[in-house]
Amino acid sequence: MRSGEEKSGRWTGIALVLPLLLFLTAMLLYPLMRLSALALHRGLHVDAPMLHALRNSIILSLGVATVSILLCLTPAWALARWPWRLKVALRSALTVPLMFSGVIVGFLTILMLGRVGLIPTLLASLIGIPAGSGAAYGAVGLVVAYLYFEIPRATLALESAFRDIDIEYEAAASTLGARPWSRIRRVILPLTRSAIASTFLLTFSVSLGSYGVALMLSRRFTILPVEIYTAYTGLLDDQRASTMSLMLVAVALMAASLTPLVNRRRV
Amino acid sequence: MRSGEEKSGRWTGIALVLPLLLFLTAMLLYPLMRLSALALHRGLHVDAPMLHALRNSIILSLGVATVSILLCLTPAWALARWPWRLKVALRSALTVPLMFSGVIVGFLTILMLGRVGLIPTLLASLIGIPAGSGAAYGAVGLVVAYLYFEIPRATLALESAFRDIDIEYEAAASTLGARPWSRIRRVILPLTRSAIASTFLLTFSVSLGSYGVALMLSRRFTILPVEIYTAYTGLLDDQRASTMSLMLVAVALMAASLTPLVNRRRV
Amino acid sequence: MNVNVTQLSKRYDGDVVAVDGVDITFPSGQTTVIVGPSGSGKSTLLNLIAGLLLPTTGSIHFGNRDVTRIPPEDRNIGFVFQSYALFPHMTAEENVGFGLLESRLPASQRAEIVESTMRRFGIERLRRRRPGELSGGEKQRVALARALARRPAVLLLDEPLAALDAQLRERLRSELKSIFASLNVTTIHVTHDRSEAMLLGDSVVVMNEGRVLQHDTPQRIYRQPANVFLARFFGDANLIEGHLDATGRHIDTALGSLAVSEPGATAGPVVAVIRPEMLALAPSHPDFTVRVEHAEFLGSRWRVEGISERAGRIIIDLPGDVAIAAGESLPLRLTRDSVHVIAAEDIAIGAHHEPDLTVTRRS
Amino acid sequence: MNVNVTQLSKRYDGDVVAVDGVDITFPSGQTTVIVGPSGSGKSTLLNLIAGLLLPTTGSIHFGNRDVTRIPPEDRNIGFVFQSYALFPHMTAEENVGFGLLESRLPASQRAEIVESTMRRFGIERLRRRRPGELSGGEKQRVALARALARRPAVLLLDEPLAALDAQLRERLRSELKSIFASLNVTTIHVTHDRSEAMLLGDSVVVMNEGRVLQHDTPQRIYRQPANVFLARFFGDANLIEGHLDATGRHIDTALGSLAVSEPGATAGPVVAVIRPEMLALAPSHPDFTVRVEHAEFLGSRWRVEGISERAGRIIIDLPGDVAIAAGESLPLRLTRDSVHVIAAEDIAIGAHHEPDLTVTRRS
Repeated sequence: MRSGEEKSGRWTGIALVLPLLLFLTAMLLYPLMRLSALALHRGLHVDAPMLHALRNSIILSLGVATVSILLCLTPAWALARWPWRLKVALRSALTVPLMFSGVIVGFLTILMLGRVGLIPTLLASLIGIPAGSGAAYGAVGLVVAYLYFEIPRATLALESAFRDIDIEYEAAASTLGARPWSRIRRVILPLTRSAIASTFLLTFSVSLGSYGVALMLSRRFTILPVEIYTAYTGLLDDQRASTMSLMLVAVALMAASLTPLVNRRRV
Repeated sequence: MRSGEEKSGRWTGIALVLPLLLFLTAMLLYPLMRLSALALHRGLHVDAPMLHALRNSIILSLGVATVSILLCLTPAWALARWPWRLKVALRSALTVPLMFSGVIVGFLTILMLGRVGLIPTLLASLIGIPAGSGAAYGAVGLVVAYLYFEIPRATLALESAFRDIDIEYEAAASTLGARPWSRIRRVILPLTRSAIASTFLLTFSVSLGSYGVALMLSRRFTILPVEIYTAYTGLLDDQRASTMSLMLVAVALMAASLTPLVNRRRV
Repeated sequence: MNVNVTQLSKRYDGDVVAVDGVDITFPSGQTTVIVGPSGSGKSTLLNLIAGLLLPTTGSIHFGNRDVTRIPPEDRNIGFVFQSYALFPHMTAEENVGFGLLESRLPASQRAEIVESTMRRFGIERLRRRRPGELSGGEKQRVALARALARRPAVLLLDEPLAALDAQLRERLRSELKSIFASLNVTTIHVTHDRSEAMLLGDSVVVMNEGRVLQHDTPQRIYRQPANVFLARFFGDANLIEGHLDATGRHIDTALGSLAVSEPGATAGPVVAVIRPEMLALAPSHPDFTVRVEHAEFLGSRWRVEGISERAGRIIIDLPGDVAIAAGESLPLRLTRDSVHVIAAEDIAIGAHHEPDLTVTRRS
Repeated sequence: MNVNVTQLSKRYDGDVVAVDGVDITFPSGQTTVIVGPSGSGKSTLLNLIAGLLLPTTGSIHFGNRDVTRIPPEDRNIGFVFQSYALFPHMTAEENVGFGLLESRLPASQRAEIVESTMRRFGIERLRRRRPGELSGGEKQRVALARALARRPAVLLLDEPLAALDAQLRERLRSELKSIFASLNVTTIHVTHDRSEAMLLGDSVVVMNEGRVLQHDTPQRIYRQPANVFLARFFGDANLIEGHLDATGRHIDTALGSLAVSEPGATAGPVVAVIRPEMLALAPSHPDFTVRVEHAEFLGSRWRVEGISERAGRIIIDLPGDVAIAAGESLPLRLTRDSVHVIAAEDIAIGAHHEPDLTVTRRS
């Protein structure tokens, strides 16, 4: 802090940040209180379909997060370490799916897995039966659709974490006799552990909240955000919608509160 | 690149990135071709409501991006420059709205601006008429709802850009006689110009694609993603949905292609 | 214009005292070098003088003007940062001209000043280059030109040579020396490098732990260090314990009775400062003999570490054209008639101060 | 175990030749310092020897074993990085023990080796500390201990002192010297600092632009530099043009006729290398006189730049205890009976090589 304004600085700073604080209060605290009031005003009511949707949401998000991490670790590593020009193009291409609207992602998924989609058509011509037909509308379709935007997100996040690790650590390990697998296990993974965990939480949270895609696809696999939408717009049941919203907020907040924990362990 | 694997490295690297390339092909190229085929198979058909929705989408996104940048510049600057512990808490709080599901954001907006929302109720008790009642369901509601997740996003992106600027540039400018406004104009803004432009494009793209929130709110203000959803699920009109999807993809790709241009100018 | 700092202190959050009640007068038009180990408060002091930090207590005067609470932009200073902090979005020319933008000079006159300043530093060829396209030495010249283009009353430099490699540093050091000589600006230069301090300073301020230990000419600090810290900080020194006699003119040491160069201290235990170059080979009439432990060839000279039976470990500099090997016996004499002594009360200062060697001592 | 590199070249993409057909034998158990300006290819050469880079052509042998294509983990080396590259997620102890994990030693024996290595470097107190909690000097010791714990056949160091500040660097330099002396390991040390090279090397390899200019003892390189680049690189030198006579024993120069220390070169134009410390004050019988332009006090000595009417600019080192001022006239004599000369064909090498001063020359 070298700007000749140390003394007055703190108050100027607070004044500048004040709009942000007001925004957070108005948009975060007040509506959450209203939400709680709505959910509780005739006593908290939680039924089996709600819990079922909650369970589905968590399973789906955990699954998507796990699969994304597993699929993206090595490509991210390769992207971070090899000095190609191609890399820049690839990185730009990855940002494209992130920019697409959920409605388009849903649509693209249906084109892949829907009744006349690529995969069922291919399978039909290969093994004679239209296997997977309609898969777009169940859990499989959801996972594929979510991977559509989670894979680019996870790859970009992991790549930036890997890039932050000085390549000299690997060089040092190899001069100390460590073979490639041992370098990965003893040096690279420990150094990126917290980045991997953060990426997992990020992927999980995004999947948990997504509902635009699900709204187009999920007919057999109920998840919480879609149920909230249905409760509010279809059944006009405010209390039911509020209760499920609080459940979703609670899970999201839990995931959010894990993030700093994970980062603190970083050395 | 110091890992003793230079020669074989390139091919190993390509092999590792291959899954990513396949993913991009399968999920990006093929469905986009299908989309085009669907849109064109009975001849391209664009009507006035489509163009209206497109115009609305672009106006909304530009507006939201502009307002976000204007509102977030100073708080982001303050956050980046002042060394408080509070800052960390504030930064965490900002990530929370980003993690919420669109359906919850929509719900919270209704609680703020809806028929019995905070603002209309306040206005009613202050000036006697329930002004702004129902605002949640028009353009104003959409802007507020979008700001809900765009303000945190823009603040975090700008803050990280501001943090990357060495504070010594400001100190140098002040020892050279530049007063605060001159420092901002001649040093800070030129150095952050590309970061501001990137943030604008990011905010624009996210707003353009969002439809979960709009689906809950936008009854009087038609935007493209919602129209696509309606066309596909309500009217079961594939061609109409495909045509509008292509329009949306085109705008998103245009925004995406501007990003590297903006970044290249960075010194 | 003199620069005066009076009882200046800077206390950071958490009660770290970086600068602790410092009084210094920086003489008008001269170069004063502030030198000290890292953490001695020298950079903090410079930032206080620049106005980039505000002091906790004390005052700063430029001539008669109290600038203690004046922001940097109104102090009329030039500041050269260690990182140079050249604006990356501007060409070398625009950087040099930056300080003139706030002046009310017409553009043509500004361009003229930029042109002549750049010519003076031999960088007119770099006019259109951006900082990213400049080498370390070129950046340094542009930074100096930028700081001086607006003819500041005070020039402040914060380790401007530290970012360069050894050879370039030596060359630019001499260049800085002649630049300072040609300027008539009160210059304050901060460094951790003692040879840089001796070379560049008309006078040198030695700081440690936020305080000023000595402010004097380089020659005086080298020849008559005020305490053990200073004796060790400016070059190596053999510190020979002795006893000052009642006349204050002679000391008894393990190397015999030695004359004192500045008589008059109180009788009692003192320490004589014998620099390595004050000893020479004396095959015929040696004062004492050492056995060579290490001999390091430094080109122009040998740095020899020997053991004297009477006085313990002794460091000696000998000419580089002789042959010296570990184990041999060297007959030595003192080449001076008298030695500088450090009085009893100043021995303690710095006697046990060996930063970063705490570990070896503990083991 | 000798290390041999034969016709070793490294060409990067875009045809940058970093190392250009180098042949060196690094003698078993000795310390060889590779020194050169930045961009001379010295670090690339070290990385090639470590196996962190693969050569474009040529071969590397450790003893009789061809290791040219062997990965670093199978070369049995120890490498100390400039940044130290200590693993930030491990304690000092775990860092030191890292190289033993792949060995088949039982855990207890590994712990013993770690313990004794740490004790040897005086860092057993730091056992549980992480790299973030260590000072620069401590990190350097941990990095050395880590490299040496597995008893490598070859120890490679890449500017291990460059990241430290001047004082600490000097102290650790002497420490490294005694560590190298106590090891019986073939050691290759890379630096850009010529005094570090002279101090630490049993022999010194001077590189420039990817090639080896001279490989010799420090004394020989200082006293008998093979060309002008080397004469200037190792300390300052007055290069006096002269004409070698037919006997090959005397040269005619502007300072008179001088004897040649190694007779036998071909008659014709040569350059005599006269180091600043080879000149001394001679009030009674001066060989020549200079007028003082600059006089810089360096503590133990004065560095004087003078102008001789006959020979132009002359640099002289004089004792620090006299008083010298610009403008005065100094009577000087040469303190050696004979001088080293550089033959005609070697004058050109480096004669116009002044990195980073291109700008001043152009202007």
